[in-house]
Amino acid sequence: ACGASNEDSGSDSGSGGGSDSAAELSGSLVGAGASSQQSAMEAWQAGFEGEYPDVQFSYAPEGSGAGREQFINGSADFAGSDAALDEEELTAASERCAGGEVFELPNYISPIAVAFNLEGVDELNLTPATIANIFNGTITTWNDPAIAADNADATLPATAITPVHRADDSGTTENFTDYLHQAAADVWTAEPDGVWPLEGGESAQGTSGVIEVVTNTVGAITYADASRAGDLGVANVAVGSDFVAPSPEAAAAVVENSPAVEGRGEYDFAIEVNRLTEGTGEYPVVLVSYHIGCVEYDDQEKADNVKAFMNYVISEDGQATAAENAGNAQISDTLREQAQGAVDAITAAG
Amino acid sequence: MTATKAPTEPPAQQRTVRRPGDRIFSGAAKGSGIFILLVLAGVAAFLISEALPALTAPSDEIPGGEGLAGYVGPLILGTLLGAVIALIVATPLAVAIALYITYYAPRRIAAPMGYVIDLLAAIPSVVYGFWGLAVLAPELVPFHTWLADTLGFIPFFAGPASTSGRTMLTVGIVLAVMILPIISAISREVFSQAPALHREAALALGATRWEMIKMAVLPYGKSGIIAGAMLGLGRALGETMAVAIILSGGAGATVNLISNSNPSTIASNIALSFPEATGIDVNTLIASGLALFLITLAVNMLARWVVNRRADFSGAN
Amino acid sequence: MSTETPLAPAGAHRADTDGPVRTQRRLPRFAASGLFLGGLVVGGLLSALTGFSLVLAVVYGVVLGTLAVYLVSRSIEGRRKATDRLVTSLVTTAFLIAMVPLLSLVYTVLDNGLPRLDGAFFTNSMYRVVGEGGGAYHAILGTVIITALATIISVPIGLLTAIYLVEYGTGRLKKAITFFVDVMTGIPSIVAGLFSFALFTLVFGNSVRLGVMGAVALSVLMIPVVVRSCEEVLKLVPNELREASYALGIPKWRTVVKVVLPTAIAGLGTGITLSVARVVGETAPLLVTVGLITGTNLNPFDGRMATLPVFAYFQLTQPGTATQAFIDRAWTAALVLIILVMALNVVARLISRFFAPKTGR
Amino acid sequence: MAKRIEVSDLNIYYGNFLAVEGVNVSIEPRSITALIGPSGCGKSTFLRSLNRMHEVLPGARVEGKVVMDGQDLYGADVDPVDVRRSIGMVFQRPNPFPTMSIYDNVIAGNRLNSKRMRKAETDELVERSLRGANLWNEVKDRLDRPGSGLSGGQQQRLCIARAIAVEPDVLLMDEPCSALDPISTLAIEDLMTELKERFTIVIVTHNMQQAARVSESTGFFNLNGVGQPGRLIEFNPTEKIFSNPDEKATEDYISGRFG
Amino acid sequence: MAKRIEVSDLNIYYGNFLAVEGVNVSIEPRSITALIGPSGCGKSTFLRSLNRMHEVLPGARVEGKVVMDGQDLYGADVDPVDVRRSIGMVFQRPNPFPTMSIYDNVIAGNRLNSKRMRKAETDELVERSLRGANLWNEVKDRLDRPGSGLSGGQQQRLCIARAIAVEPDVLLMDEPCSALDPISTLAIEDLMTELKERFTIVIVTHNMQQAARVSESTGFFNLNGVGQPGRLIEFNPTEKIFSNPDEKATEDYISGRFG
Ligand SMILES: Nc1ncnc2c1ncn2[C@@H]1O[C@H](COP(=O)(O)OP(=O)(O)OP(=O)(O)O)[C@@H](O)[C@H]1O
Ligand SMILES: Nc1ncnc2c1ncn2[C@@H]1O[C@H](COP(=O)(O)OP(=O)(O)OP(=O)(O)O)[C@@H](O)[C@H]1O
Ligand SMILES: [Mg+2]
Ligand SMILES: [Mg+2]
Ligand SMILES: O=P([O-])([O-])[O-]
Repeated sequence: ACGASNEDSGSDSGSGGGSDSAAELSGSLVGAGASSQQSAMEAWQAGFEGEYPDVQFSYAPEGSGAGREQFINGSADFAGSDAALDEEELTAASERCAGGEVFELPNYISPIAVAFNLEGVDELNLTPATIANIFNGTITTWNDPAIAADNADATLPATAITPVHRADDSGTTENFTDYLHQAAADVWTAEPDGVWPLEGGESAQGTSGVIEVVTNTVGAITYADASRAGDLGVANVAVGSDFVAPSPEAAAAVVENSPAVEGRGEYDFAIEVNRLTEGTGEYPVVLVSYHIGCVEYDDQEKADNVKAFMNYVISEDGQATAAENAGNAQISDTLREQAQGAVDAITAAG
Repeated sequence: MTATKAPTEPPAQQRTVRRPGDRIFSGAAKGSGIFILLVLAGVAAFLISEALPALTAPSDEIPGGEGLAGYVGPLILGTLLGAVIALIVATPLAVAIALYITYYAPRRIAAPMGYVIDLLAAIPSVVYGFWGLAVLAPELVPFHTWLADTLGFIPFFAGPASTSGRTMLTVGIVLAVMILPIISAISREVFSQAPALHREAALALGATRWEMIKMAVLPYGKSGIIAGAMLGLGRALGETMAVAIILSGGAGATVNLISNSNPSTIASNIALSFPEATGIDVNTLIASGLALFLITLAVNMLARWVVNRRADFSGAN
Repeated sequence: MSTETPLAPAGAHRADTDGPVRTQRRLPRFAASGLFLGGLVVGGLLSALTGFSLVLAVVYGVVLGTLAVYLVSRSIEGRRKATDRLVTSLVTTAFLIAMVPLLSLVYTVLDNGLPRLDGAFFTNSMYRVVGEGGGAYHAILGTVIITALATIISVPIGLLTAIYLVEYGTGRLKKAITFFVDVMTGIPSIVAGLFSFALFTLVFGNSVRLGVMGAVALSVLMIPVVVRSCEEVLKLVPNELREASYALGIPKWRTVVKVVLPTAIAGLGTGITLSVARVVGETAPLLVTVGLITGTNLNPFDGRMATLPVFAYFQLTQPGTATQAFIDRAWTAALVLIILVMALNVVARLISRFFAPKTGR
Repeated sequence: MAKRIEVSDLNIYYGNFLAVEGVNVSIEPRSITALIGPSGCGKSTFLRSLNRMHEVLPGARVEGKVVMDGQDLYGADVDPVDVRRSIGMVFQRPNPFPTMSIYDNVIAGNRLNSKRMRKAETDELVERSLRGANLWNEVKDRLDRPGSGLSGGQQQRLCIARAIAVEPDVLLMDEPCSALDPISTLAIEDLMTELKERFTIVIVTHNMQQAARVSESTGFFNLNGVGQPGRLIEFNPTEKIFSNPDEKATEDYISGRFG
Repeated sequence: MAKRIEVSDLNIYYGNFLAVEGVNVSIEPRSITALIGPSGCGKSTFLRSLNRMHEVLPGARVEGKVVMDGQDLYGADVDPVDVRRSIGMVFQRPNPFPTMSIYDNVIAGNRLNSKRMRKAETDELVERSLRGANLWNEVKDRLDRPGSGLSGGQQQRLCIARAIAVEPDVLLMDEPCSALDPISTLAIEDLMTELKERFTIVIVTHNMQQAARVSESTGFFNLNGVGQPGRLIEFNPTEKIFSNPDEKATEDYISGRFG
């Protein structure tokens, strides 16, 4: 009687899209972690709740670190994380999973755009070194020869460059600095880190924060999830001899061709993104966000719920809805097959 | 004359018979007070126990690699800068507003005016954050440039002026707006209670309205103003979301208020870093929270000292 | 003084003349406003010289206008009158200055919040909503429940403590409580949230996220505000009334309940409203204790809940590709939050008007 | 139910300041006792110690005995609330409860002690008390209006009505007429004369005519100098005080007769 | 520089309530004028209208003229602040500024007018005013203590000291002695007699002996009933009022002669 009007009707129509097993699932499913995949998660959640209306689903986008921690200490059933578990975490996670294995599925892939606000300029070609020099403050005006060299057609004003970075600890920053660290090693010496490694400069909270600042500040430039760049200008990044624009396809392509991390479990598909790729149509500034969970849960209900959710996430339907809402790249069939194996393996102990 | 007697004679109150109702009620009142102390002790215990690992950790394990002082120092500076700007801007404004509403505004519009100002307190800090980011900061960019050009010789305005306006100065102003209703509501309350007896005494001596206020209203309301300012300062020191959203922080210690590199504040830094923090990072953040706690303690001691200095002359009774 | 001097002719007085009521020169009725306007106009022109900007025009104008009034009044009416006019002008200006951010905020919130202020916003939750549509039904109820719970915890404790401080407190304990309540006002909201989180984790273990945790966190923030504002108000109740009551053979506790509290009720109402307003928009502590869900959960003792500030925060900071829909929802949530507090204010005001001391004089 | 009050060796303190010293006096039941003396000599302080209102002030305390009909009011087992209920008080400054109507002010003493009374009974009590205070005619049409809307004199009479409504044994009055006009004063004086048939009344007054007019006994307080404690210099039948006082100081004070 | 005050057709309102109606009177310079009458008849209200303190209350206003030495105090070009500076006032309830020391209370009014006064000058002024109010000896050792620490009577004398310190032309006193003991009252009455050599004094009093003792002229206010406006029934030399009043009402009021 006290429910929202959409919730009552939700459970009615929900059975329409669901399978026969839908009615069997109940209880709760708690996820926590990366905020980067929040938009996609919304779509997955909606779809999942449509199929399994009796499952109490929640996902707290409190950050990857928080997600991993909550997964490890048991307050979350699965984590969303922009980074794979490190060794230490892996041990702890395995303990949490009754000594069993952990799955890590790269289910959310999204290109990071280098976005800027410059009147009359919608597109720029930038090399990794130029990007690094802009963000470390070496290049201070837009008409700098280093930029002009790659952009013969553009009319570059003498406007000062205001580089804007994330103020919070973020997976986007980690992936972006990892890219700079690898692709522009001689200019960018700082280690990859979720916290912006340089002192000073303009900073803002969250993806929407940096976008907001750049939108309001002429001459500003930042890095952000490509789907959120909106009206801002977006740079093409040098890959080999080409300049590649950020696109879901280009992002998915680079992930598919990246090597797996060595020495992980059977269902642990942590990858090492190939930032130095020279492949055509591959965009190396990409963020990969994982879903992390146990292969074996203590509790049958949990196992069923996680399994059902992951099934939906990697399904074509799930990937398509997410892409529509979040603008991310859909996983390739290869990745899906890989993931399906893991999802099928999820069971309850005993 | 009583010096010899007083110690042997127990105070009258101790012999006093008290009825059950009184005992229960005063017990409940006292219990509540003690409960508050316990809560505070709980918070302090929580802060100290969680901060301890960071306090004892070697300095290269603390984020930034320069030790706890190196990490927390700039944050303390940022916190104080923002809060002090807020207090300096807000207190005179709030007192003026309270005076305007109680003694200047036409009576019919005074009450709605007070109400409208109270509304400012109702706006959640997230909204302040986005207003500050989207509306105020861009508006203040020219002001920043002007400050850098004309007052650049003062270290506070050394510049270079921020191009986005998301500076400590802007944060201070937003915080001022946030604490304005707190200070003005309490000031208003005490101003309006300034006894007519004393106001009329002043007027009858031929005081103008302002002189009447100086003689009979402000002294009476002083402790109220200070109480309000302290509440406001508490809020400004601890404000989290608005600062996190507006401030372009993360720089080291600088008193430059108008550049795009600003020290962060303790509270906003906790909010920004906590979700992704693990291990010693968490302890470090909580240690910074402990520092904030100690600052509040110091500020309050100072305020109390100021208020008590002339307690004999306070308006009460 | 012993000789009766004839009235000084108009304008011939000196500021320090002793004597009868001086028919001293006064500025005509509208002269002050006229001068001020004049200053505004000159200020506008001045700013036009340096490239017109509205802000500069107003700044120059106000400064010049105030100066004009002060100087003219000073030369004609004397120092004291001029000071009085100066203060009047300053106080009024301060008030108007304070209105600027208020209007800007209100305009911003209305401008951005009105588009989604529709029926669906109040009847729908975000359950299974992707992209556009949805509402904040769940968050509105969540905020109401958690804030009400925090109020139920804070007001009795805070009010009783204020009563203790004003009516009973003596010696060290009173000093300690007064002091530490002030300290408590400085607890940053995020720390309050973490404290509540740690407390419940201690009792219930790790995974717990409850509405009541948020209420406890908010109470930590709210109690000192309640204590301080109630204390100030109770102190203002004249001792005469307490004595009158004692002299009727009324026990102290009844005196407090039946005489002191009713006399102060208007102020208490304002104080409590202020304290509710102080916490109702808190985001950070709810973020770590209550979290956010898309569906409706009305039980603060079971699981996560949605609240308006957190809802607004996530809508603003984590929008999907249909960005505008998220931003609209966020601002509307903020607008609803403000409306909620306004409604609260109105209720408090009605209550206090109903109970307030009736002063016929 | 008038009561005799015996005061012996009473010292009254404000913190460490001895305000009144060594009072010994016996106040007769069914009589009016007047206390006179210069300002600051401790009349109010002494009066307030009789119903233990004194100890309401922080740090205030007394030494000595106040015995009413054999019971020491400051005894260990005596509740000050009960003392005050049977020894009522009217103050120098009128202090009606601002939150209450005139009607509620009058019955405050009864109602706040949560005595249940039928409507008719309270109506009757209110009318009787207000008539007693000579206020009935002025307020009978606005009993539901706030008491603070009255003029000073009216407010004081309201306070008197409120005090007599609880029907105490003893009534203490601290300059109750200093804010009253002659007609009201006369009414109050008549009322006192009427009330003393049943009650013991102690009144502080600066008005020596009033003391002479209404009281049977008069006490003269004085103090030697600022910072010195006040003392009861003389306590005698009013007639004697005003015609042939024992003490020189009393005579000096009275003979500057006016007021 | 005492001043003559001519009041013509003065109606005084509180909002829509006509409190005092149709007062016509001429108050002589260098004299003491007493106003008597029952409580609530508008004495205070009338008195407050003479120095425009009345209009301080919200909604309060007057109709008619109050002319002091040819100048209409309610004229369009007259600043009420100036009116109050030259027509001082002492209130019924003592109201020293609680945040100021005794010393500062006395010179509060003077501080307003002249920013700079030499220390010796103010010291002299403070002593003179406090002596005038018969308070000097009691407070001379604690001039730097808050005025609120004094007893009621002392506080009132402090207020009188404060009012006379600014040396106004006219002094309005609203029952200034109702909180004073006889010695202080005597001192104040003496002071008034002294001050009237230079000042015009108007005093509201319930004490008819006081009126008879100190005043040259007496005005009798009365009202027909509650809710009716008060009126000035009779204004005559004090001797005449107290021996052979023109009006029956005055005689009735006076003949209930007492204190
Ligand atoms: N609350 C108080 N704290 C400290 N001292 C006080 C207090 N009240 C009165 N006194 C002091 O006690 C002494 C007696 O005061 P009290 O008010 O009893 O005098 P009084 O005879 O009633 O004077 P008055 O006629 O002016 O009312 C005075 O010296 C006064 O200053
Ligand atoms: N502030 C006020 N608002 C409305 N009515 C008032 C106000 N003050 C006084 N009155 C009314 O005006 C009338 C005259 O009151 P005023 O105080 O002048 O009488 P008074 O003669 O001074 O009486 P008292 O001798 O008791 O002081 C009374 O009916 C009173 O109720
Ligand atoms: Mg007294
Ligand atoms: Mg009066
Ligand atoms: O997904 P983020 O960690 O970059 O917010």
